[in-house]
Amino acid sequence: MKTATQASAVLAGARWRVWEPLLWLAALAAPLLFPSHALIVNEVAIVALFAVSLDLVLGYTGIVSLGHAAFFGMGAYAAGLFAKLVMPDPVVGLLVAVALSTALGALCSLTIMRGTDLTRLMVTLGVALILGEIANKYSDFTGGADGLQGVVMGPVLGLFEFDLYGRVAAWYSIVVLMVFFVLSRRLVHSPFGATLKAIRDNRLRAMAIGVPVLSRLAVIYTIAAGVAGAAGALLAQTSGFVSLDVFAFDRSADVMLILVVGGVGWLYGGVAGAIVFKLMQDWLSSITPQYWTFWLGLFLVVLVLVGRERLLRPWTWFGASKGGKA
Amino acid sequence: MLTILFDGIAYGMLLFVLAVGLAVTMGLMNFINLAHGAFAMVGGYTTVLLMQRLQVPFLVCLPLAFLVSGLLGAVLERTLYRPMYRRPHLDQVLFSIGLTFMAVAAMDYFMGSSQQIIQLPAYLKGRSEFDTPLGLLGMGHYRLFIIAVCAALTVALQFILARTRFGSRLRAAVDDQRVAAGLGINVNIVFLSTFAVGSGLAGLGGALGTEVLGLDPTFPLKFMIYFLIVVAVGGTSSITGPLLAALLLGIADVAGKYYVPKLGGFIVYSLMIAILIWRPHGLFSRLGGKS
Amino acid sequence: MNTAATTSTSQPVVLSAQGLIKQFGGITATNNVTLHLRQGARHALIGPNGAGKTTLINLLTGVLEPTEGRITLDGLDITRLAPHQRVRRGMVRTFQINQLFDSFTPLETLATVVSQQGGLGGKWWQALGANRAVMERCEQLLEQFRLTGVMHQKTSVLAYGKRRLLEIAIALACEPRVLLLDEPVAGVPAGEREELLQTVAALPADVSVLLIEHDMDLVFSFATRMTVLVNGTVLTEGDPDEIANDPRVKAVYLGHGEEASHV
Amino acid sequence: MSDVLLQVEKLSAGYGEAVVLHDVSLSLREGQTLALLGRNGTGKTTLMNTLAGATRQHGGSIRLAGIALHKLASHERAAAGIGWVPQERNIFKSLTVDENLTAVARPGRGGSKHPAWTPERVYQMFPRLAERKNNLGTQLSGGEQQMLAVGRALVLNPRLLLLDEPLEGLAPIIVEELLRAIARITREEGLSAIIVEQHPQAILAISHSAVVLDRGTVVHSGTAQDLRAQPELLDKLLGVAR
Amino acid sequence: QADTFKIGLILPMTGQQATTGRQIEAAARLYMAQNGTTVAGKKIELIVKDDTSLPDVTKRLAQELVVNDKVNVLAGMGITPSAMATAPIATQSKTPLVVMAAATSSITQASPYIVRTSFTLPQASVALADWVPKNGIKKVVTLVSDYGPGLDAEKYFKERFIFNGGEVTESLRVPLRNPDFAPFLQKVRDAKPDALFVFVPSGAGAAVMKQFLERGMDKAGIKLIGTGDITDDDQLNDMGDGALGVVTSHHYSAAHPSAMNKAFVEAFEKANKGLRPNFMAVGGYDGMHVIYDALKATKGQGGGDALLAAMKGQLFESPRGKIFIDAQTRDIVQDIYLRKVEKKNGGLYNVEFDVIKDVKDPGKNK
Ligand SMILES: Nc1ncnc2c1ncn2[C@@H]1O[C@H](COP(=O)(O)OP(=O)(O)OP(=O)(O)O)[C@@H](O)[C@H]1O
Ligand SMILES: Nc1ncnc2c1ncn2[C@@H]1O[C@H](COP(=O)(O)OP(=O)(O)OP(=O)(O)O)[C@@H](O)[C@H]1O
Ligand SMILES: [Mg+2]
Ligand SMILES: [Mg+2]
Repeated sequence: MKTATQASAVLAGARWRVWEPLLWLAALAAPLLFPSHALIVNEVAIVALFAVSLDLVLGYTGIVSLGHAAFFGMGAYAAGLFAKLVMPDPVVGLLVAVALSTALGALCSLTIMRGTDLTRLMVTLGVALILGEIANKYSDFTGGADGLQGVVMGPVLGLFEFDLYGRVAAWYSIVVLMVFFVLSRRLVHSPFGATLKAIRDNRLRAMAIGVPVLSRLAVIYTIAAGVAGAAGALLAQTSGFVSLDVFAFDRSADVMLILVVGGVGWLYGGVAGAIVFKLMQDWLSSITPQYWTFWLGLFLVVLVLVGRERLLRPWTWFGASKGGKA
Repeated sequence: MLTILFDGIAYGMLLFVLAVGLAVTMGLMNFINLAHGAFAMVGGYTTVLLMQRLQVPFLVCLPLAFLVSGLLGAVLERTLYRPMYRRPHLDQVLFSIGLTFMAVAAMDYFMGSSQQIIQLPAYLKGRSEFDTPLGLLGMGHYRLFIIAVCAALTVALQFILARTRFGSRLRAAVDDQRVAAGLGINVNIVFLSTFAVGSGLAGLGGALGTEVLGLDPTFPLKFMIYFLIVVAVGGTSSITGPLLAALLLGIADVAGKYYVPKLGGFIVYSLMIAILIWRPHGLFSRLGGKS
Repeated sequence: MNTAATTSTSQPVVLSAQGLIKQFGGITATNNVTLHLRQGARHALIGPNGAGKTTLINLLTGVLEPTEGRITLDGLDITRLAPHQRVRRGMVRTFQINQLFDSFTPLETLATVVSQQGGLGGKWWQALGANRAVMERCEQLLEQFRLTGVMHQKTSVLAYGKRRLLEIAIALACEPRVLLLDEPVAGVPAGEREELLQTVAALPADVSVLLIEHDMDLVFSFATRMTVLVNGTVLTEGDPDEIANDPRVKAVYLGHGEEASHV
Repeated sequence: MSDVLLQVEKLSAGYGEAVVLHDVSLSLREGQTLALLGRNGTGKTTLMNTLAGATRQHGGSIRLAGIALHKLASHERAAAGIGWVPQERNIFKSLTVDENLTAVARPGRGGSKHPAWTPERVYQMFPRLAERKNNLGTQLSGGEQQMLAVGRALVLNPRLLLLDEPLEGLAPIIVEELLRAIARITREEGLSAIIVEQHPQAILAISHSAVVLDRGTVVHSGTAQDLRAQPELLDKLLGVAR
Repeated sequence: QADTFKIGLILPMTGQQATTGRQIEAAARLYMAQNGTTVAGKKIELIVKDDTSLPDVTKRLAQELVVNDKVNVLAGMGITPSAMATAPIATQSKTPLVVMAAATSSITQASPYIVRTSFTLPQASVALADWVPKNGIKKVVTLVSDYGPGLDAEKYFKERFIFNGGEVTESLRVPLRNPDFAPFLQKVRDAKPDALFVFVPSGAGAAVMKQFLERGMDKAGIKLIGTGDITDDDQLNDMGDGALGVVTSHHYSAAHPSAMNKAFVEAFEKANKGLRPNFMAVGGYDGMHVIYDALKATKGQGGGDALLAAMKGQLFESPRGKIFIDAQTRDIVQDIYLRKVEKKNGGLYNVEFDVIKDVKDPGKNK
């Protein structure tokens, strides 16, 4: 009896830690505290949401995707076109974008059932590239390579107009990020989430305890697609512009880097990665607009060589480095 | 149309030379080295510098490009790559992308960001045309040269991997370093030489490709997708797989663009997806092995 | 040790394989195998190395698809059923080589299995540890397999013996009606083997067990019925005494008997 | 007639910082077999791995026919004459059975009167493997993997075989055959062997000497016959049941 | 704060468009070095940002420059989508946006605050379409990169060429990222036109040129013509003698025979390790000129609207010749030259041999 309660306490990793609400409060306060950086806050929030979505498939389920931009792009174009052609309300547009990218995710989930990491990587990549080509071809509709123009957004909830400072945009994105984060958090700590991790760790065994592996893969891929679509929609709505590069390989690759920098299989990993990566990129490129990629690359290399944990704990740099190898 | 077929083959073979080193490191060493293109770029720039600054003949530049990239690969293997072998794949991705970023920026710093152009010797420049029963066949001499180099390479690699024990010793070392060493395989040497050869091949590919694909500091990023496609479609367990995959992609790309230019990139990507869904382990992977 | 209800041929057949054939390329690993597992059976499957025992289990559980033949569970044809659906119908197995969730703790592992078993696997809005019944069942399993002490350690760092116990605990957590054990005690220290099998023997009498094992002491103390597989085909079937004295079995498998009980 | 082949003195070794073996000494003559016994987790595997160079050695010396083995890297020890069968078999999973053998094979040493071990000879000993020549390592049954692991050590043409629980997972009849084969090889071809086993009776019968480990140190060392004749001592040394 | 005048220059400084950014930045800095950094009592400050050619980043950077750095003028814009994405910011914040590179015709319509100092593709291609039929070329195949500027080039060349009695037998579009031009060129070869009209982003131009020669198309009697992008001054020297004789139309050549240009080229090469300025550089150089003049005209007092008003209608001498900012369209009006690649002082240059005066952007006539 006692162990049972004790055990459930441990498994209730779902319970919120003290620092978490504080963190989110801080996030919400950020646009006020650093009014001049609201725009980068907005961008970080969008990328963080995108990374959280990738974490659901990559970190929690072990599906390697290099084409996550497919859903991001789908969400972006859906939101952009919806605002342009139907109505300018952001929240409705967001919902429509999420719905459409979820549908796309459901369709694409058929392609990831078979194969190795490498093949999945390529199939997902191919899907994103093909969508990009389609958007390019239907340029009457999407604006093609020049981008989709004339996206004018209405005020959020009919109350808050997007301002030039990007404050409303930042709040809007943070709130959306928070909503999806909380939902994802529930999901990964649930029995459902546990079976996903089980699939990631050992597919054969997961099957042998009765987990319907393929349908689980399809479901989580579809959900993640919806979340990625939300991130794309946020980008389209807060920038009032969509261009073909939302589907680009670089975007899929960047979000993967961001997630891995922050740490996979940990929802805050995506958020942390987005903050670190974006701020570092912004900072470096303002110092040396030409050669910042060098320093960013150096950062990645050092991060891997030293180790994520150890980089954050400088006091372990000396001394413990001996006896590593067996 | 024979000319189109010929062009496709040459293009495919060029892709193969560029990607085969990756097939070796990724397929045989199980190491995801996205910095592969950076070694190719080094080979390309080596050629450009040698030709432009020192007037070294093109044919001499090729082996030198191989050597320089291979040497660089060896040095990096000893210093940076070795601890990475046992890391998770995602860390390898991060690490090698980081290296690529550094290489791109560094190359930009030293060589400038514009396209580099080399002048081929006259004997590689021309083009011969033949009237065949199936129509006119025009063969660019340089493309012919690429095909010859690639064929020679394939035969050599195939020989090394199939006829010598090196291939199986390498795979043994990848499967289980500790036990392989305990059974007398010098794991360090095996890895070092494989990595160096893989990088060298990339360098050779870069040198060969400068003429056709162009060369600028973004080369490693621009062509990363192509390398990955070749390796993924071809499977990573043999040399012939990537070769056939590269040929298929080369021909499909060239022919697709010739006959249905409107469809642009669709052909290659759709073909890739179709193949991978049909044969998820790549076209020509070893049988069996459920994973 | 034959405490389990003796199964007579009067018991209904739960799991049966009819004319199973499995070919790998040119190799026929399973060649026309017909096998009936009766309710409450303590049935052992023995045979030389490479006879096709593991392959047979893989076929029964759906990890491999048979080239030919039929499998029925409770009279229902399950030949083409996905592995997880067979588990839902009560057929559970262990693996010859441990198959564990390395990043989980034993507690998490069992909680996941028990939730999945209890039909909660698709629930995403409540936490894994929130269900009381699930947690109590976990606690009970942990104690039964003496894993309570290590329940918060990551599986990947557990000692081999503990990992083996967890492997079997997982199978039992699935509440099997039919349990297929593939060399469950391999790698378990000699002294602890019997104890482990006792947990299995103590399962409810209506649970049917198929055991693969090369340790003849254990097999003979456990099984009430035995099938001998050789080169993918059934050589013979019978009760332990018949098998032990069958000269053909001695010739291809048991040897001269000295080794059968090297104590 | 037979010289000391292996001389281990005050060997201590372990993993990382942890020291598992303390001051282990033993010696073995050419053409003889040593049974290495001990309860679970007492360091038997660690000792074998240390001889093969796969652990971290902290002190002591290992000499094989006069060669200072402890100074050699792991891969050089195979050349010096060690043939290792690791406890978990560790078949190279992406190589076929045949490649598993050819990848590591070494020519027989000169001067030996007996035919060298080649993949063909291994196939004669385990016909089962010959039938599965082109299977990948992962496509073997558990027992077949065990046979391959033994064969793979033999084609190194070693002077000293290290067999770590070679009988686990093998059918009783193969166990018998393998034990006979080991006895024959050591007797006729002058190979030496160290065998770790859970069932002491089985190997004491074919061994010349025996060493019992407990908590990383040698607690008994003598002839196999003596130990076999004293079941009570065996019980005391190995504890529980056996 | 009050006595600095800030120019936010957003350019692709890394990635595939990096050369564009480098040329423009170098030119802008050269202009400042030559003309001093204090104008009308204000100290000019140039803030360079890298947008990596991602329009959403361009837009964010522009927004940040406007709200944080309080820049007086936005400038740069390497590619069309970047300019398009930034246009609303210019409008909303009433900040003039000087487009120095992006060349799709419609850009200036995206915001009333946009002023362009580069060129438009219709300008260059229409000029060529006028010249070509007069020189014995009747049948042409067009080959353009499949994106905004490419489509502009194709459309305006074709229209005018057909109007002038020519015939466009085929119009090919190649993907923007296209490593091998072989199949397209082979198609051209099979079509046997009198000339091939090409527009590809500079950089890819060299590849087209080489493969054109490799395929022996010059020997088969096909002429290569195009906008100046394919014989970009930046790379012309490396292209080798095969480029000799190629005819292009463009608004700028480093070999433009004017005293001002000579001085410009010399100074530019000196400041940049021998790098030859190309048409991007001149766009940046003139962009700075426009900004400087507007600042002078408003005496450092006016806000965005005043600056904009002062930019409209400017007429001045640029290294490329006389240029004029059309007050109505805010687009550049300039001479378009017909040039032929020739060897001069040991290097290859686009040598101008004909000129069409005062070309307005034909895209605005509709
Ligand atoms: N994927 C595969 N491809 C080819 N052959 C295979 C494959 N899997 C198993 N085999 C072969 O099928 C035969 C039966 O193997 P199985 O694992 O069923 O034997 P087993 O009876 O369990 O033996 P053991 O007692 O040694 O575990 C073996 O000879 C093996 O080599
Ligand atoms: N890789 C390792 N890292 C750290 N400690 C280890 C490692 N492998 C084994 N040990 C520890 O070393 C000690 C001796 O283990 P070893 O495997 O040598 O025992 P053994 O006698 O072979 O046991 P068994 O009969 O179970 O095979 C044990 O306490 C074990 O926990
Ligand atoms: Mg088996
Ligand atoms: Mg052991």
